[in-house]
This record gives sequence, C-alpha cells and structure tokens, in this order.
Amino acid sequence: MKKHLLNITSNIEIARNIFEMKLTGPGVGSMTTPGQFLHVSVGNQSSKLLRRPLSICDVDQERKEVTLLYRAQGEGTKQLSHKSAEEVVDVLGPLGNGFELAENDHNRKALLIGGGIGVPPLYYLGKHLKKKGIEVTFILGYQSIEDSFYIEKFKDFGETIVTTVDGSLGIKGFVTDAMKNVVEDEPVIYSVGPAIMLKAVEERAIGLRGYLSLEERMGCGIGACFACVCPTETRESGYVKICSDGPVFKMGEVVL
Amino acid sequence: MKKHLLNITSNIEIARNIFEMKLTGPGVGSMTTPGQFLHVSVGNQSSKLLRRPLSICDVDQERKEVTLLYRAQGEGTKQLSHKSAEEVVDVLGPLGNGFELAENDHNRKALLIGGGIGVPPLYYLGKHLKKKGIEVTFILGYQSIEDSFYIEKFKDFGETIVTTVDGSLGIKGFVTDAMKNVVEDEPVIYSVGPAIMLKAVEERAIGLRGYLSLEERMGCGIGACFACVCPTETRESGYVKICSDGPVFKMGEVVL
Amino acid sequence: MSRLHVSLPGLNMKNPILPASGCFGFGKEYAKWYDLSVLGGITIKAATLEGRFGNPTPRVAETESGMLNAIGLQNPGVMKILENEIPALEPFNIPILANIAGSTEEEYIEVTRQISSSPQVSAVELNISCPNVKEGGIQFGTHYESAADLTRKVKAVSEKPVYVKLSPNVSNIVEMAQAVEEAGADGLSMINTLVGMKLDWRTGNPILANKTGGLSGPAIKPVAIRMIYEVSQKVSLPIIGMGGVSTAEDVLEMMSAGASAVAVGTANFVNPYVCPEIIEQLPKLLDEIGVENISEMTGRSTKQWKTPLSSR
Amino acid sequence: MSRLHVSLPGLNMKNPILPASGCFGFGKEYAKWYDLSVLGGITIKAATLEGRFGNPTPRVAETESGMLNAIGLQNPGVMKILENEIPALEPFNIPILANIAGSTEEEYIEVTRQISSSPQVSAVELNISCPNVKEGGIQFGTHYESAADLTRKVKAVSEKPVYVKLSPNVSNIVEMAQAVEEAGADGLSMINTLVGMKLDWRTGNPILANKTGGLSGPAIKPVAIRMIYEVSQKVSLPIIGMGGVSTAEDVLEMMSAGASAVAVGTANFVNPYVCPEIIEQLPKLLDEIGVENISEMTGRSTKQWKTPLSSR
Ligand SMILES: Cc1cc2nc3c(=O)[nH]c(=O)nc-3n(C[C@H](O)[C@H](O)[C@H](O)COP(=O)(O)OP(=O)(O)OC[C@H]3O[C@@H](n4cnc5c(N)ncnc54)[C@H](O)[C@@H]3O)c2cc1C
Ligand SMILES: Cc1cc2nc3c(=O)[nH]c(=O)nc-3n(C[C@H](O)[C@H](O)[C@H](O)COP(=O)(O)OP(=O)(O)OC[C@H]3O[C@@H](n4cnc5c(N)ncnc54)[C@H](O)[C@@H]3O)c2cc1C
Ligand SMILES: Cc1cc2nc3c(=O)[nH]c(=O)nc-3n(C[C@H](O)[C@H](O)[C@H](O)COP(=O)(O)O)c2cc1C
Ligand SMILES: Cc1cc2nc3c(=O)[nH]c(=O)nc-3n(C[C@H](O)[C@H](O)[C@H](O)COP(=O)(O)O)c2cc1C
Ligand code: FES
Ligand code: FES
Repeated sequence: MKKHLLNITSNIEIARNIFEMKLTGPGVGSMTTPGQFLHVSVGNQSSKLLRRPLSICDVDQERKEVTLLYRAQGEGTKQLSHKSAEEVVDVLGPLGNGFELAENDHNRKALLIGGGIGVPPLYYLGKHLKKKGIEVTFILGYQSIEDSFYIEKFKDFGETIVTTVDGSLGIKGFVTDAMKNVVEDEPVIYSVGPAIMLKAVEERAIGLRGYLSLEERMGCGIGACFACVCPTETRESGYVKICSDGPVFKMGEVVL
Repeated sequence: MKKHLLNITSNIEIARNIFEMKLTGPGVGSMTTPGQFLHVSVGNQSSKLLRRPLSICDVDQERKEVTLLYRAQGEGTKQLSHKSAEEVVDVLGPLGNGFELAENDHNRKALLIGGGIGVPPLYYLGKHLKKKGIEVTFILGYQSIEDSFYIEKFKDFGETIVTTVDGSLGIKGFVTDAMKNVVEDEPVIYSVGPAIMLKAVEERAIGLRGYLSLEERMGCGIGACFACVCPTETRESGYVKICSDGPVFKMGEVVL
Repeated sequence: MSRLHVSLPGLNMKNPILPASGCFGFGKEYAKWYDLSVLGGITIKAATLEGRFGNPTPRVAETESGMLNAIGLQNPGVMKILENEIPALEPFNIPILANIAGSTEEEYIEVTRQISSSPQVSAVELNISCPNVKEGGIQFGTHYESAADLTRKVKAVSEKPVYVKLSPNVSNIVEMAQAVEEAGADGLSMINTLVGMKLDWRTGNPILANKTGGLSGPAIKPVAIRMIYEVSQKVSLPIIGMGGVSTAEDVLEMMSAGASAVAVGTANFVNPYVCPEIIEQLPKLLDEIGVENISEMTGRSTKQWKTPLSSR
Repeated sequence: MSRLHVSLPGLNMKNPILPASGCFGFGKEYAKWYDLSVLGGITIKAATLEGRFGNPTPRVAETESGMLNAIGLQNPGVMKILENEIPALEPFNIPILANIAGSTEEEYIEVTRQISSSPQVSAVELNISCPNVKEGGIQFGTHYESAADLTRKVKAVSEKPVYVKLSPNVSNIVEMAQAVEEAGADGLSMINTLVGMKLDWRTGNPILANKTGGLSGPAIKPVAIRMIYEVSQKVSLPIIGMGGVSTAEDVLEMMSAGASAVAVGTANFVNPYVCPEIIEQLPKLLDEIGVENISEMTGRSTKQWKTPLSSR
C-alpha cells in the first residue's frame, strides 16, 4: 500500500457544492478497481488532522489521471475545494476492497443504485461492467436538480433513471421508488449511499445477489484503529472493518 | 486601528532564509511612521494561531506597497515564506509607536544600529531621516556574509558600516565593535535588535540621546494581554507594554 | 426583546457573547477597534488587592491550535481598577463581570468587597483556577472543600452575584461544581486553562520564563464542551462557557452542551473583531436551523433525552 | 551500539520510537506499509480477558489539531491475541509492549498472567486510564490507592516488567505517579487521552455514539510535556512519553521533558510512515545540536539546573 503525492489538474464546481477534482501522478497506475477509495489529506500544516475517504469516480490510465467527486460540506472538504490546479494532494490508496465484477454474470443485468454523494463510484463501476458486456441500469438519487451531476455521462454506460426528493428532476422520491420489478428482472445489485438507503434497497431486493458499499467515520483508513466497524452475523469475529474488509460487502453480510 | 487584507505582490528569498515580502492594498495608506510594525497572520484555517510581529521595512505610498523583511526560522515564518504573489495576507496595523524623528535635530547626526533581523526597520527610518536632511550612518550587524541583505540599498541614505560575527564581510565582530568615537560625535542613536545587543549599545552610548526598539513574544499585539511587558523605572506603573507603549523607547527608559 | 437576549444572575445581556478575562484587558484597547456597546458584556482582567507585576517574560508560547500563557495576574490592584479602568467602560453601558484573584482567603474577600460595591460592576467572577502564579488561587481550584469555603465567604460579602470560575485540571469537575453550588455560588464560569508546557527542542529549555503556562484556544474546546456537558446535568447553576470558542458555530455548540452565555478568549488575539463578527453571525445560524431565540439552545444536547444522561 | 539506542526495563530498543497502543492495531496492517523491524518496539492494542466488540459507531471525531476516539477497547480477547496476533510479529524481532485493560482487578491480573508469560512479550502496559468504557479501568486511573493496589497485584503475577499508563484527567499527576512507583511499577507510560466531546452545532447531538471520547493528537502535547516534566522530577521510573508527537522535533522535546522513549499514536493516521520517517530524521537533529547519543536527551530540561525545579 502506498502514499502518493498527486498533482491537481483541475478542481471545479460541477453542481451546488459538488466538486470534480482530477489528479495525476504515477500512483494512479494502481487504481484499477471500482469501489476502492482514496484517503485524502485536506491540508498541509493544518489543524485538520484526519484524512477524508473519497471514492474513486473514474480513472484514465493513459493520462494517469484519477477523478474524485466530492461534496464540500464540512471544513475539510471545503478546504479541499479551495485548492487549485498544480497544487499537490497527499493521498493513501487505493484502499479497501472494491466491487466484485461478476465475472460469471456476463449474460445478466446489473442495477447500480446510488444516493447523493454515493453516486461517484458507480461511474467507474458502470464503465467496467459495460466493458464486460453487462447490461447496466443506473438509479441515481439526488436532493434536487441543483444537486444533480454527471447524469449525461452515466448515460454512456446504460439507462439512467433519476430521482429527486423534491421532484425537480426525474421521479419525485427516493431511489427505492424507482426500483420497480427488480426482483423479476433479477439483476445483480450494486448500491452506494447512506446506511438508511442501503437498508431500503436491501429490503426491496430480497432474494437477489448484490453488493453494498458502506460509509463510516474513519481514523486510519487501513484497518488499524477499529473506528469503522460494522456488526456482521456471517463472520466469526462478529464485525467487519469498513475501511479494510469493505467498503463493499455482499448484500446480507453486514447488519445495517 | 485596523485589520487589513493585503495582496502579495512578491515574496522572494534575498539572503539565506531572509525573505522580502511586498504587499499592497488601501490599508498601506496609514503606514507612515518608521518603527511601527504589522501583526501578521501566517495562515488561514491553520494550527498557527498567533500573529507574528514584523517591522515595516519600507513603504511606497504611490504604489500603496509596504515591504517586510523576515527570517524564515520557525514554523510560522516558514509558512509565510511559502505564500506566493496574489495570495492574501491578513495584517493588523500599523501598530505601536515608531521612532521620534528628532525634528529639532536637523543639524545633528544620526547613528542607526541594527543587528540581524533588527535591520529592516532602519531602512524606512534612514529614508525619513535623510529626507529631513540629517546625516545618517548605519552600522549593520550580521552573522556572516550569507545572512547579509540590503547593504547596497542602505548606502543610498548614508554611510553603511557592516559587521559580521565570522568576519566574512566588513568588520569581524559585533555592531558595538564598530561604534568608535560615538560619544564624541554626539549622534542621536537609533537601535533595533536583540535585548543583549541593545544593552551593549546603550553602554557604549552613555550620555547620548537615543531610541531603542525592543522585541518580545506577543499575544494580542495591541496592549490587551500583558504578554509583552518590560520593566521601567521611569513610569508610575513600573512597566511598559512593548506592543502598544513601544516597541520604540527612549534610551534609559526600560530596564533591559 | 432581541432573539439573542440572555439573562443570567446579575447579567442582563443583549447577546450571549462576552470577552473572557485576561484576553481583553480592561476593554479600552479593543475600544479602539470597535464600539464595545455591541457586546453582551465584558469580563475584565483579574483584580488583586495590591498591584502585581506578574511573571518574567516570555509569557506566551504558541502550540498547535492553542497557546500557553503565564501572565501571572499582572494588574494595577483593585483600587486603581475602580478609579481608572471601570469608569472608562461607562459609555458602553454593558454588564461588567469583574474577575477576582488572590493568594489568601482574606485577599479574595477584600477584593470582592471593594469591587462588588461599584455600581458599575454587575457580577464577580471568582478566579480560583489561575495556574500561573504560586499563589494564584489554584490551591482553591483543585481542592473541593477549600473552593466551597472560599465561595461561602466571598458570597457573604459580595453585593453582586458570584460566578465561580472552575479549573479543568481536576479529576472530577462535577464534584467541584456541586461543592461550589452548595456553597451558594450564583453561577459557574468554565473552563480556565489546562496546565501545559513547551520546550525548545534545541536547548531543552522551556519557552515560558515561568516554565509552565495555561493552555487555551481551539485545542481545548473538546475538554470544555465535555465538562460543561457533564456539569450542566448535575448542577442547576447557569454556566458561562469558554475554552477555544472562535466562531458562531462554536458558540452554539457550547450552548448546546449547557452554557447560558459564552466567553471568547484567545480568539481575540487572532482576530480583534471576533466578538462583533460572531454576534452578527448568530442570527443567521439560528435561521439556518430554525430556532427563534438563542436561549433555547442552552442544554439542547441533554434536553433531547427524557432522562439526564451521564456521559460515561 | 547505535546512537539512537535506548534501554528501559524489559525494552531494549534500537531507537526510542514505538507506536502507541490502539493506534497501530496489532501491527499487521502497518506491516503492509513498511518493514516493522525498523521500529524501536511496538505497543499492541489493549487486551481484555474475553473478546469485546467495543462501542457503537461513530467512534471518531475530528477536533482542532486533534481527534476524539471512543473505540471502547474492541479486541479479540487475550487468548486469540496470544494465538494469532503476537506470533505474527515474530519476524520483526522487536520488543513488544502488551497493553492490558479490564473491568475488575481479577481481569487485569488474569490477562497479565497470560500475556506476560508469552516469551515474545517484553513488558506489559497497564491501561488504567481508558476513558471510553464504563468499566475500562478509569476508576483505577483517577484514584491513587486503587491504582497502587492494582499495580501491586499485577506486579505479583507478571513475568515481565510492568509499565503503568497514567490518565491525564487527574488533579495531581505527580501523586498518582508516586503511588504506582511505590507499588512497584517498573515504568510509566504517559499520557493517555484527555476526556473530550464534540457536538454537531446544528442538532446539538454528540458526534460520537459514546458521547464523550478521548482527545489525542498535537492539541494535547503541551499537557503531556508538562506532566512528563513534573513527574520525571519526582519519580525515578523511566517514562514512555506520548501525546501529540508527530515529528522528530517533538520526540526530542518530549525526551528533554523527561521521557526515555516516545510512543506515537494519532500521527500514524495522518501519515502511516510517520514512525520510520521520525527515526530517519533523529540522527540529523542530533547532529544539528551536537549531541552524540539520544539517551543524553532524557531530562535535559531539568538536568540543566542543579536542583530539581518544581514548575509552579
Ligand atoms: C468509503 C467512503 C467513500 C466515500 N466517498 C465519497 C465520495 O466519493 N464523495 C464524497 O463527497 N464523499 C464520500 N464519502 C463521504 C466523505 O468521506 C465525507 O463526506 C467527508 O469525509 C466529510 O468531510 P468534511 O470535511 O466535509 O466534514 P467534517 O465534518 O469536517 O469531517 C470531520 C470528520 O468526520 C468525517 N466524516 C464526516 N462526514 C462523514 C461521512 N459522511 N462519511 C465518512 N466520514 C465522515 C471526516 O472524514 C472527518 O474525519 C465517502 C465515505 C466513505 C467512508
Ligand atoms: C516589534 C517587533 C518587530 C519585529 N520585526 C521583525 C522583522 O522585521 N523581521 C523579522 O524577521 N523578525 C521581526 N521580529 C521578530 C519576529 O516577530 C519573530 O522572528 C517571529 O515572530 C518568529 O516567528 P516564527 O514563526 O519564525 O517562530 P515560531 O517559533 O514558530 O514562533 C512561535 C511564537 O513565538 C513568537 N516568537 C518567536 N520568536 C520571536 C521573536 N524573536 N520575537 C517575537 N516573537 C517571537 C512568534 O511570534 C510566535 O508567536 C520582530 C519582533 C517584534 C516584537
Ligand atoms: C493571555 C491570557 C490571560 C488570561 N488571564 C486570565 C485572568 O486574569 N483571569 C481568569 O480568570 N482567566 C484568565 N485567562 C483564561 C481565560 O479567561 C479563559 O478561561 C481561557 O483562556 C479559555 O478560553 P479561550 O480558549 O477562549 O482563551 C487568561 C487567558 C489568556 C490566554
Ligand atoms: C484510536 C485510538 C485508540 C486507542 N486505544 C488505546 C488502547 O487500547 N489502550 C491504551 O492504553 N491507549 C489507547 N489509546 C491512547 C494512545 O495510546 C495514546 O496514549 C494517546 O492517543 C496519546 O497519544 P497521541 O496523541 O500520539 O495519539 C488510543 C488512542 C487512539 C487515538
Ligand atoms: S478507519 Fe481505522 S480501522 Fe477502519
Ligand atoms: S502583546 Fe498583548 S499586551 Fe503586548
């Protein structure tokens, strides 16, 4: 595992408080698996000590460029949003285990469900699945039209259904309101978002195979501090660490 | 009194670890008195809370530009040295009482003695004194030739004698080693540097009129926290505050 | 009445913000920066019976997100404060909280007697927690019975409500708070500084001439929040909260923990305008979370549960 | 022998740097980042008798120049640690300091008995100062007699030297240190975390599910330095110093205050390579100040005066 100093190539606001940061450097070479994350330092010499976990949203291996999408909400991500091109960002990663790419499922469908800032990793995942010839459908949930992003780009990889809480774009409601006929369709589910959303997705997808990516506040990001545990009934230890055993888990594996 | 946001126009290393920072903004208009200082914030959102007192080294009122010279030695000044043109610096000031400009002494001589990072304010002072027609001599003390700066510029205003501790430039020794015949010459003394140097200067200049600029670690910089006091025998309170009663005091006024 | 209004014993404040003792002199220095009448109140620097020169310099050192000070209670003595300093605050017409220190019970009592009789003084703050002078009251600050005893005696002579300023350098802040509550205190101020130290790694020498000093600033805010949270559930006295507050968000956090008013110390050195800026910001934050009156914020963190929570 | 070599009871260290307990798991995670054999030693995560799941999440929160944690002593229990974790460290051939926690005297004693009998364990560290679990030993950590009592009983069964890890949340750290010295401790570890708390200003809710947590990181370094400075003058036990150390300069500062070795905690999260980077940097700093052996640094701040200095 490695610490990398990456150079910002761009860092722009693409929706309300949502930033797209592109970073380049030799370290990008190892970032090949969708669902992994980078543990990002938000400032040098700063009073913000802890790194921020941010999912890999896309990687361009030719240009050695990785894309992160993040919401500038707290102090740390706001600090990150003030960085400009040429500045250096210190990241650990890629960390964690990404999505299993369903090697044997090439004639099956995949349903990728993301809420809010859970949307970014689905982009890189969709790219990979499409390359494997899998039929991909996205359900992307946002607060409102102002918070939505990347919708046109997702359409490159498959049908893209949008929900907004206020109805300003797509279906009014939550991602689960767009999950019609899922069980009959028998897609493999891939979902990223807040625990409450993942729980709802899991309930709607009973009997299906699927993967969920979890979020938790982290210390080390590498499995050493036990900050990010989640109970599980399937492992002997009784818990998993989201940073190192996850963030992606099989549906049903963790107790949400 | 005011807080100003000034824009850096340049910030360059002019000698070993010595930086010249030029700042511009409407706030510069009030910076008219040599010997005053700015209380400079070294970083935003940072873990370095306290401001750094830095003397006004020069002011160009036409361009609304103030010059600071500082040694990047501790964490804060190092942080300052990494700032680049266009960045903004938050300063309080001008603070403190500057040098009395010896209005009635126009036919007398002035001897300006500075050690190390005490040299900068003498530049602006020398400029003012020369403009008043006073004959100015400088004694500038440095550690060694690599640490010396601004010597050619000082020569514009008067004779400039240099001492270095290691003898690599000018007279080998301390500033006091260059203070020959001072008492007979009867100049007005203006001196800035560490307390130990000021004490030595004072001893060599017994009977002369003069002004000393003191240094001390500061909290508020404006007279409210009592961090920067110095004992005095001439005032009823028994002490002075360097930030607000000084940093310039009459020779003999404070107990060094 | 304004939505920022708060009312504590002796302190009728148009907003909950006041500068902390020792960080604002006697007010006149900051009066050159802004009109002090915008403040909810002002805490003035510690008064002792006779004038004190304080500790040798250096008296301050910087630490990560904090600072150490060892001023040593320098002040001109209670008489001069009453003659020269307090009258100068009259034009601003804001409550004055007078901080009191001493080496002996007798000194505390006499200073209280004198200063509390000034019609301009609204309340007194008993500083039993200055870590920076051998006889700065810290012996009272870490010993529950002495603290209670002193509180009782000071209360007996004070013409104004008495706030006891607690030291965080204790094993059990709740017991301390309960002891002074029982002794008749009208309110609590918390927290004073944590005892800390910084050495020059090159020489091994302490930066402060006094060697140790009091740690203040954002670094200590989590300790302050925790102590206010714990104490506010076990005593019924109003609390003036302090320790690392530098933004309006910090003020609401501290009030949520249990403070009724909030003092700002070290942050004044970072930004002399911090108090008026916070006061201006507060209504915007209240709007953001849909709260009408700031006084509703006090103790939100514990009010949300039906039974008081002990934190461990 | 290397100029970085230091020797403490049970701990023969090629340099004074070891990770702090709880901040480095059982080593294997960081072994993926670098070769642990460069370390002076390793402190492993607290062991209890049975496995514990710990507290609910969120378990960490960020504060200014620090962090709060309330992990709650999650660990697989002493038996599994002896079976799975400790043997995995064998290849690195470095001293292992085993951190021990419990709810009762009996638990501490039994864990010590078991873990100290492992030939791989060099010394044990008695964690009587975990602020994050109701029964995490904090009752021993703030009560001098209980601490001394526990130390005595643990010493009686331990096959290895015993370091007692002190809580900073006490009125008088010196008395605590003296009590455990008298009870037979072989060394001290100090400091554990300060109890702190953070609330979400919008909701008033604590960030941590456990509400309060332990404050660590650079914010607390001044408190650690002060306590080590005070204690080292009054006890003759070697001290493993910790609290906010993140640079080689910090290590020399802490040794100057009185530490014989230095543990690095939170800084590992900021930079996983921090320990090896510090170790590489140390000889350069020693050169800069003209010191040959790092062991000469211990207690410089007080050695320079002929008579021991008390700091207040
Ligand atoms: C595996 C993983 C992948 C993620 N991917 C993305 C992504 O691609 N884009 C994105 O915008 N966000 C992502 N998040 C959430 C993101 O980490 C948080 O929004 C961010 O850390 C908040 O930092 P802040 O400075 O805005 O907030 P602050 O409140 O200043 O943060 C304080 C501390 O709390 C932690 N924290 C606060 N909120 C969260 C949260 N929701 N989840 C985890 N830690 C939190 C911070 O990391 C920091 O340690 C991801 C989280 C995880 C666990
Ligand atoms: C009135 C006045 C004018 C000054 N003018 C200049 C100048 O023009 N150029 C220049 O290079 N230096 C000047 N100094 C000294 C300058 O303030 C310090 O060198 C600087 O503050 C050190 O900061 P740092 O970040 O390098 O050190 P750090 O060690 O990181 O500083 C930590 C804290 O200690 C204080 N401190 C450390 N050393 C000193 C010192 N020697 N004097 C005062 N405070 C100190 C800092 O301000 C800060 O609060 C002046 C000092 C005073 C009092
Ligand atoms: C320079 C300085 C001087 C102080 N002097 C006093 C004092 O005289 N009396 C007192 O009760 N507290 C004094 N304090 C403590 C503050 O009032 C306050 O309790 C503490 O600094 C924590 O708040 P802060 O983090 O906002 O600074 C002083 C603090 C500082 C930094
Ligand atoms: C996440 C975390 C877990 C910790 N777990 C333990 C523990 O199990 N046992 C213990 O004695 N100390 C534990 N500590 C305290 C550290 O060992 C150390 O004493 C403290 O964090 C101060 O050092 P630091 O500022 O370098 O982190 C823990 C600290 C952190 C941050
Ligand atoms: S964040 Fe440390 S174990 Fe997951
Ligand atoms: S620095 Fe505060 S009084 Fe001078």
